[in-house]
Amino acid sequence: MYNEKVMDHFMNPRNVGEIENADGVGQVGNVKCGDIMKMYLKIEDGVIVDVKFKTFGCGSAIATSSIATEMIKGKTVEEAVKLTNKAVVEALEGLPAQKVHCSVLAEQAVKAALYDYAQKNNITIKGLEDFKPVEDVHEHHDEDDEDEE
Amino acid sequence: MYNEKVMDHFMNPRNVGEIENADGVGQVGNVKCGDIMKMYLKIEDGVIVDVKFKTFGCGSAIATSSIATEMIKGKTVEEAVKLTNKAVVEALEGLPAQKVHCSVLAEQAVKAALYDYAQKNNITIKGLEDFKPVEDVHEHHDEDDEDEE
Amino acid sequence: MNRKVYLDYSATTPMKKEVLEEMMPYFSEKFGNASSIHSFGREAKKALDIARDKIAKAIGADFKEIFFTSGGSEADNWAIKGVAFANRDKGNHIITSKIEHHAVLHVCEYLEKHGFEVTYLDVDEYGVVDLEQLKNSITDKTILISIMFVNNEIGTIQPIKEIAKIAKERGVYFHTDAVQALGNVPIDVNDLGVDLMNFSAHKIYGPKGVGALYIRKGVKIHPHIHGGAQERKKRAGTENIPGIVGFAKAVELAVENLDSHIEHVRKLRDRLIDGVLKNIDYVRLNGHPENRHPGNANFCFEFIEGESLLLSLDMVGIAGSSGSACTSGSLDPSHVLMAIGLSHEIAHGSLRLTVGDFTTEEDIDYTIQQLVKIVDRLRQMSPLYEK
Amino acid sequence: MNRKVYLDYSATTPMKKEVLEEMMPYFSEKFGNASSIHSFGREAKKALDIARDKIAKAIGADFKEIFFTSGGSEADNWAIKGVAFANRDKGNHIITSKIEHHAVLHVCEYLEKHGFEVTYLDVDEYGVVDLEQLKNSITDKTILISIMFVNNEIGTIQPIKEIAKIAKERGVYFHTDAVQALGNVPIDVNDLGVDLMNFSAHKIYGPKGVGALYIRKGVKIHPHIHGGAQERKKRAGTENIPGIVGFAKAVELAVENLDSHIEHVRKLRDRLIDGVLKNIDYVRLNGHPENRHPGNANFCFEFIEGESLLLSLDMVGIAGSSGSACTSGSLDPSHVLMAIGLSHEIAHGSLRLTVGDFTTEEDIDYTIQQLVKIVDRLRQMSPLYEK
Ligand SMILES: Cc1ncc(COP(=O)(O)O)c(C=O)c1O
Ligand SMILES: Cc1ncc(COP(=O)(O)O)c(C=O)c1O
Ligand code: FES
Ligand code: FES
Repeated sequence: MYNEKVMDHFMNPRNVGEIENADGVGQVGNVKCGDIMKMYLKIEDGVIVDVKFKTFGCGSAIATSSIATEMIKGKTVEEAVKLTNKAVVEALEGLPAQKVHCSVLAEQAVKAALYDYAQKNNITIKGLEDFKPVEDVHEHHDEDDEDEE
Repeated sequence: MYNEKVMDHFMNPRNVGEIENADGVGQVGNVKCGDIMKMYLKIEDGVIVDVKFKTFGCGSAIATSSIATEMIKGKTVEEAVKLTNKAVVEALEGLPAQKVHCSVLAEQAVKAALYDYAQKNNITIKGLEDFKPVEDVHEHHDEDDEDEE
Repeated sequence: MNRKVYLDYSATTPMKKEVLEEMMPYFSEKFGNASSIHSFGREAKKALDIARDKIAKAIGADFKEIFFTSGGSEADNWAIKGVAFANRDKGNHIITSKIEHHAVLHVCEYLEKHGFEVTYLDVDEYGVVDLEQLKNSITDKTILISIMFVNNEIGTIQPIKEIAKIAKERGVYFHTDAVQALGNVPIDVNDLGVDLMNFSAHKIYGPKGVGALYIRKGVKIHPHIHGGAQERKKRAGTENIPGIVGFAKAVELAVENLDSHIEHVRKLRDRLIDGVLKNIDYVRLNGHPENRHPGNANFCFEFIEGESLLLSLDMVGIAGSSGSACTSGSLDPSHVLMAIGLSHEIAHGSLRLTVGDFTTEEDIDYTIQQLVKIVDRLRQMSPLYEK
Repeated sequence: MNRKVYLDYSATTPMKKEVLEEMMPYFSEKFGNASSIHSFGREAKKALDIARDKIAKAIGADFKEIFFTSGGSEADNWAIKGVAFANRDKGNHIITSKIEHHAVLHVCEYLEKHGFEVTYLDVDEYGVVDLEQLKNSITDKTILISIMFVNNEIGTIQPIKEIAKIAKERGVYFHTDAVQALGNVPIDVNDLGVDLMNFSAHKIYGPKGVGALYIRKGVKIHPHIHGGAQERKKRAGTENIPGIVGFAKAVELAVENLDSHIEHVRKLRDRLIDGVLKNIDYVRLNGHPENRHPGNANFCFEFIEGESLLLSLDMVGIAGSSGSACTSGSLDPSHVLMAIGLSHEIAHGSLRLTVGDFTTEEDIDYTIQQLVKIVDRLRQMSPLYEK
């Protein structure tokens, strides 16, 4: 179901944990849907010097959180905000079709944390002007549903 | 499907053939249904001294004709007219449910031949006063048909 | 009597050794449920995917267009009921032929009781459907045409490509029952242009209880069994992995060996037909003289009745059939033989002998020799026969 | 990591050696079509009759009341659609429960789109249906009650006998899905008083792709697959003889060994439950404390999510399930856990471990030990967990 890279990030997730007094904290997803991702950023001079996450969710949610932290660590805020779920999926060398949405959660978590950082520091980050995390990223139906009866 | 006795009468039918100048000839069944039984009787002093048959039909039709000839040979006309399909089935030690009607054909063939004898000799045989052979003995539906839809 | 000659390959076939070998690991070792996410489940899912892919490739279809069923009959039911009910808003008219398998005909009769109208096309003396009648039967209420590829009794092959063309021109779905075609004629769903096509594994040396329905992408059809998400939510039920794996292997073998199989059975079948026609009087070969299933021979022997013929053959170890296996419960003569215009009395004397991969020349010669004797014996007993 | 521990016996089971042995002759030697009248066919028919008889006897039914299908899902579909449409003139109301298998629920939803009304009964915190609500739901339009015998997720056993009594008093047909019950609880159709009951072979160490529907004599039901005359004209299709023979053997073994099986799995299952509850915090056992499937354990681990738990278990060779196998394609939490009143977040952390005949004590101890580690690890990662 998942490829080796995904399983590696799932079994050995990078950057799990919390950052005390983080400069930006973002949480997305909701318990009802069975996934919550929480992202902590330490930002110095516009550069993400540290990042940690905690995730309640499926294997893909954990793997995408893990790789997303790796992808933004050391990057500038401007670079990090450009992280797309597509890039996350590519970095993981693919996800099953019904699990692609989990990568959206990771993208959203990063953005939410950056937005929190922007709010706290009273700045605006290009691309995050009117950020609002999506509540439920799941498509609760699949491709074939429409022709079911 | 058929028991040994039936198979024996089917494979080695007794009294197959025709009787020239028979005293009574009866034919029942019809080609449409796939069975015709023709029975020839030689009767002397009210006793069936010889009997032959020809049958176009299923295995059970052939076996019942065969055993029916055995059962009436040497019998008086009065005894022969009492031959029932039930007796034929019993003599054969049973027939599959959907094949019981074939024995009716055998009974009818005997009766038809006796009736012909009576007609030719201007006599009436008790039990055959208003004989009329059934045209089609098959039930073309089975027990479960009614609750099909 | 010890000799056994099986000449009923159109009723069912023995499973090939290679098929069983392919299935064996999936009974007790790789036994997982293909819907489970653990390693046992993934192993099963992988086998399922590979099987589906093999079958898709074998008929030129896409992986997603193959749906597994429990056999040919279920697939016929699904194709016809599924399309009928899903397209009820577009019309209520279905066209089929008089010589379809009962799994098609009885579904059509069922639909007639549920507001559908069905046209049963005539066939000519060889069992070929009348394309003009087909064209003239299509109305703006017609939603489905269902015509079988190869007839199971008389072996006649229908002009599927032409029918598909007519259906397409008129915007009508076209289903063909290819249960007897698979492994006996080349099949490519795109070349043929069909929308739905069904198969059964046990007719091609595969396992009983497995079949498939090809559904062209975009065809509007209702799911058949509601429940779990199997078969893209269209046909619920834990997948029969060993059966499906065996089916795929059987299809693979059938496609790989198509030419040699056809050559083998046709040669023996022709030897049988020649031998019978040469040595027995008052016999008729039913079905198309050329355009027919390579292993199928269907005769009518005048003056005798089918069951007694079959029984007699069985007594000398020869397994044949009168019409299709499924109708042997019935006492009516074959609807196919009636449709090609035979009289009742002749139709009653029918015998189908179907040759397969394990048939030998000796089997054929033995059969001819026995048939000559048996037919004569039964005719001697028949009140209809006058020498 | 080489150790493999299969704890998903409710999803499917490996076939037992004895079952395969029983099936083997029917693949390539005794391969006839049971509808054929020749010796090959009669041999198949005989095997079919014996199998039907064994299964009938095992549940106290009559030979003629057993109908073979391709599995549990097909039988559920047939039972419910077949009775619904055949009794449409008497009423259009069906009663079922909120915790049925999808093969029942999705059929009911389908029927709702076709003019039927369905009442979905609530269950209590243990998953037991509310008999008062059942009684109050019956109207003069009610034609069918369908309540499962043993739940596939949480293992709860329903008061089938009482439900049957209520149904009978009110003149309503009663169907029970006994797929998880067969082989795990004693079953006698007359003692229970049910009208329809269905089974699946692959849940009891038999082959996949075979099941049966018990239909009490006199029950009005439509045929399910139209076509040949098989299964008393109610379910067409060449019979899967090897599968059916294997199914019968599996049933025979299940009934013969019922007590020892129950004892074996219950002991191990209880060891598992005890171990988990003793060694892990914030865990909940779902389902009825006593009245449950002897091999079923269903837990909710707070603060973690089911799929990551399953994956982690899989990485150490342990096969479990979150809810039923068929729903693993879906991302919604189990409808059964929602019905017993769990909140979404707790329902998401569910794990079903089902013990079977081949499970050992070592398997259980290994599983407990691994679970402790995995749950801790996932909780350390969870934003919801505060030590
Ligand atoms: C309670 C219940 N009903 C029905 C089914 C469906 O059975 P099958 O997989 O044989 O279609 C299952 C198992 O999947 C089940 O657990
Ligand atoms: C043309 C045709 N269609 C359908 C079927 C039914 O297939 P199955 O026996 O697999 O249900 C058969 C064989 O019985 C057949 O010959
Ligand atoms: S994040 Fe919801 S399923 Fe993966
Ligand atoms: S006489 Fe008609 S079937 Fe036997």
